[in-house]
Amino acid sequence: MTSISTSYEKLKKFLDEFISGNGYTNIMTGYITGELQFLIFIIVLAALFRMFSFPLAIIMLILVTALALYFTPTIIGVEKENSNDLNRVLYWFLIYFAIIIAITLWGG
Amino acid sequence: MNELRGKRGILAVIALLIIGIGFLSSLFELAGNVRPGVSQIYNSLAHLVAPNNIATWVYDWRGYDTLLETAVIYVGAVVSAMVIGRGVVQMKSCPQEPPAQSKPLEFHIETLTVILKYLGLPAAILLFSYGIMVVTASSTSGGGGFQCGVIMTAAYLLAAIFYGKNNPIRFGKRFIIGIGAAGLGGYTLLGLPGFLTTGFWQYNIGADVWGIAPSIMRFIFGEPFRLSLVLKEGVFFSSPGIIPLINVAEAFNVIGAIGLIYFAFIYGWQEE
Amino acid sequence: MIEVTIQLLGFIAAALLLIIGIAGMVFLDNIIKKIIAFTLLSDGVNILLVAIGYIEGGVVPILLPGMSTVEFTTHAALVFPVGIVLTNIVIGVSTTAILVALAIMLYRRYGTLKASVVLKGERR
Amino acid sequence: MTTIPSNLWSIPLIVAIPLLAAIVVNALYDKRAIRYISIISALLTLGISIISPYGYHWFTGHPAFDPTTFTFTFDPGIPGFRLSLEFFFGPMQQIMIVISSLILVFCVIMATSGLTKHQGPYLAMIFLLFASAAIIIMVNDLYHLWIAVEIGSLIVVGVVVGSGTSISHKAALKYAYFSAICGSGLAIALALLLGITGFPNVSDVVRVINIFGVGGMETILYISFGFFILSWMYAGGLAPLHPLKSEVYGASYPHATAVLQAQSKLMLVAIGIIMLRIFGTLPFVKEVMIFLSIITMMLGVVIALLQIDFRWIIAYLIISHSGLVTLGIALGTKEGIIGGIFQAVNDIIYMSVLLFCCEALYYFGGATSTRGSFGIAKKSPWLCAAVLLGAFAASGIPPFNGFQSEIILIQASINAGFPEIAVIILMVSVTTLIALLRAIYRIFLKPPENEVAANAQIPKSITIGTWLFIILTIIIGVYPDIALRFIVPFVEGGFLP
Repeated sequence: MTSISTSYEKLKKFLDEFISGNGYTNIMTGYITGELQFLIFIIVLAALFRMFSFPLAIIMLILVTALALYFTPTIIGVEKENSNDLNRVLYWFLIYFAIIIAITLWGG
Repeated sequence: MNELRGKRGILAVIALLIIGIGFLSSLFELAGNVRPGVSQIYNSLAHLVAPNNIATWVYDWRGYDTLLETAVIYVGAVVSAMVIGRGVVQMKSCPQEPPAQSKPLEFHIETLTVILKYLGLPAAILLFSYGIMVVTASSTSGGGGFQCGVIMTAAYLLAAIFYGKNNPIRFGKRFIIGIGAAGLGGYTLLGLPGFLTTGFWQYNIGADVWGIAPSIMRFIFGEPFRLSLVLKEGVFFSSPGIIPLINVAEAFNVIGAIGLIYFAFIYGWQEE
Repeated sequence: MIEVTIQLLGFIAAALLLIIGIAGMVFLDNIIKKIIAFTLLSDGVNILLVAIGYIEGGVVPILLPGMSTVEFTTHAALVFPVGIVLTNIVIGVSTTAILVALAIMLYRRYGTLKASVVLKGERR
Repeated sequence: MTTIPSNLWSIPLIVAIPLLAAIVVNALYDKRAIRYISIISALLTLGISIISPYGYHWFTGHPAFDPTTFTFTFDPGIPGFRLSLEFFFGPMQQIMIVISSLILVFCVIMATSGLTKHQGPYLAMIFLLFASAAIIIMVNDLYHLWIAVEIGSLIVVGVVVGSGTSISHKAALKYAYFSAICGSGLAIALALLLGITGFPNVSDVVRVINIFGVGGMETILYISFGFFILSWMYAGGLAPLHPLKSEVYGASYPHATAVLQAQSKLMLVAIGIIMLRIFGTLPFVKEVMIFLSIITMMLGVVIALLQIDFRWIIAYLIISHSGLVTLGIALGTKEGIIGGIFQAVNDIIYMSVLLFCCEALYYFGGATSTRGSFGIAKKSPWLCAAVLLGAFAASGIPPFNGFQSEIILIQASINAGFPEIAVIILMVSVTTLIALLRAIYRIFLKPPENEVAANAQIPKSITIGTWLFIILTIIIGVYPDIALRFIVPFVEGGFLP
């Protein structure tokens, strides 16, 4: 598990390589806020699984929290996965579509 | 293409399999259980309008849908030409990178055989007249607007391939755009007579199955295309109404649209 | 046991075309190949529609002399699904034209048709 | 009680006037007359949508078939199978169309004054964009919905490529590519529904499914829903497609983005309500819709935080707020649907404020990057005030309209038993403010480091438009009933009266 300070260092290192020059601090605030937002978001999303099954939601919640904290900073991965690369979007599109079909067809 | 290699690729294949299995299993259920629904009502009323029920469906039962469908190909043409360079706009206050130049295609017509060279023009002319025949011969039943447009533009493309850029059937850009505008505009405006007399846009006043149009309009639009249908139950006097007119407008629109696509692809687009 | 009818065969053909089309659009990298895959997909939709409108032992929905209206009503192919095919063809033509035009322009700018090069993710 | 007309005069005009205007301006291409024709047509559309009464229009004038008595009727009150294409213009449609045509008016004025000469095709696309949006919100027919979605997506491509830059070409190709997949998906959904019910009219489909059932063919309904939701995703840029939709928003000119986002929200509301009506009773349907909206909301706002250009920040925020709209509809309760539609109205308004301000930045030489600091507040304090007010409205701060709809959405989600969703809505609105203020501080407030155009003249149309929409946000924020009295009757009286 990584503490917040080290994930800050990691992010800073990433950004140092990525963006240079003017606007550095400004972008850093965005990344840090985004990181925290995303962590809370996936935790809340895991909690929402209680609409299907309560015990599963608790397990999911613990699992997701542990995983998310282990993988910090997640925001770099989030940004990469949400890039506008056509093939990447197509991949996620296919996965989402399959999940929707699977849930509605065999879940209901 | 690293996105779909390795684990991701396998996951994507599994996702595709799930989609395919779900889709196929649903279709196995559908086979043999299709409900006819509204199609049967349409078919039962076919003899009152025109013998070709698909044309009646396209232009009468679903006339407004077909207007938008016609607009789709118009939009397709305008957008393709826009990509090539027609009508690219920039902010006056803040010009951005210069738009990409679109060069005309290069034709090498010297390599054509003599037969092609001398038979090309008659073939194109034949195609042209065939297109006119398709759209006019269908005047009593409707149908063929899109086909006519496609055939005529095929003649256009043929001429361009055989004779290069200075071919005998060379449309000007203003002419093509004008034809397209006249076609789609004509189709849109053909909704007006019905709108003004009955309140329903694109009411087929010539056919007037429900008898709500004034008789004068029925006379103007209906009589020239009146036809008698000899069926088992007897002779039905049906009329396609304004369908043939819409058909011609559709043909104009398609000629304009596909012609514009070909024009933009062959000649590129330079502002004068 | 599932009875194999012409309609079912049509459905299977449509589903196969659809899956091949989607697979082509996702897994092929060349933009032109992706566009060709789209035309397969669109043809799959056409076959699906025609097969839905199919009636066992039916006729084309065009009234010919000597037909009976009642028979025509029950035996003619379903006119709605068959008619939609026309629309789908038109939409396919327009979409293909736009896609090809965009591919041409991007090829002129980048000199390649690889989607992973031309349409790669980028930061703004 | 007055009878509802089945041949309402205004519906065809709302669609035909923009269509004809588009044809004419496209043919005129670079003449000066384009400006007057387009402004007059936009104003005409606005006027017609304001004064129009409510009712149906049955295009091509074929009546409904009453299966109980085997007769045909022109009375929309009698539940019969519609033979013609049915449009409905009600209060909800009215407020949506009025606001989008108001945006259309300003967009047309800005485009004709700020762009170079050959504007014909571009303006034609903007008119058709409005027409397709108006059609989609009014239509009650699956087949027509499909055509309108398809033409809408092709037009979006046209609007985007209008600028002719390589970014716009790439964005357009990606978007067109997905329009090809998702349009075919919608066609498949329509074909399957047509197969099991036999009817294209949404009310008829719902009636057939409710009365006769689907004869053990639930699988087809599920698959149809799966394909249907693709078009929903792509019309509004929901979760997996959000990078593409935001690219489209960011790559087009801001005045066009204002119309684009209005169209996308109208599509979201219309398709969402149709999906609820047809599939709402199936298990897991609402859950799928809720999850899609939540993911869209959060991803949109998180990625907006990472952007370094004002245009792209707004683009991702539009996506994120589309998630708010769909969330309300996906909840499926009356309160939720009211909140969702109200959020759509508010969203269109305050995002337009921000986009018009962004358009004004083009007159300072395109100073939209947050990497530089331009000190524009000193040069144009009113613009800075406007953009701040727009940011406050977007982040749901009380005297503005965003607050009113978000509070309804929060209440709706708590009442539906999901307090977590309320938390996420709050997070979205707070983060919206952070994301916007970051950019506003850099571009407007920070002392200038980079040079911008010294005496930039912002056209009056942008100033008037911005402040008009700001006044609208405040009026709706203080008296939400002004908008709610259009939306509530629509939801309370069943989905169609």
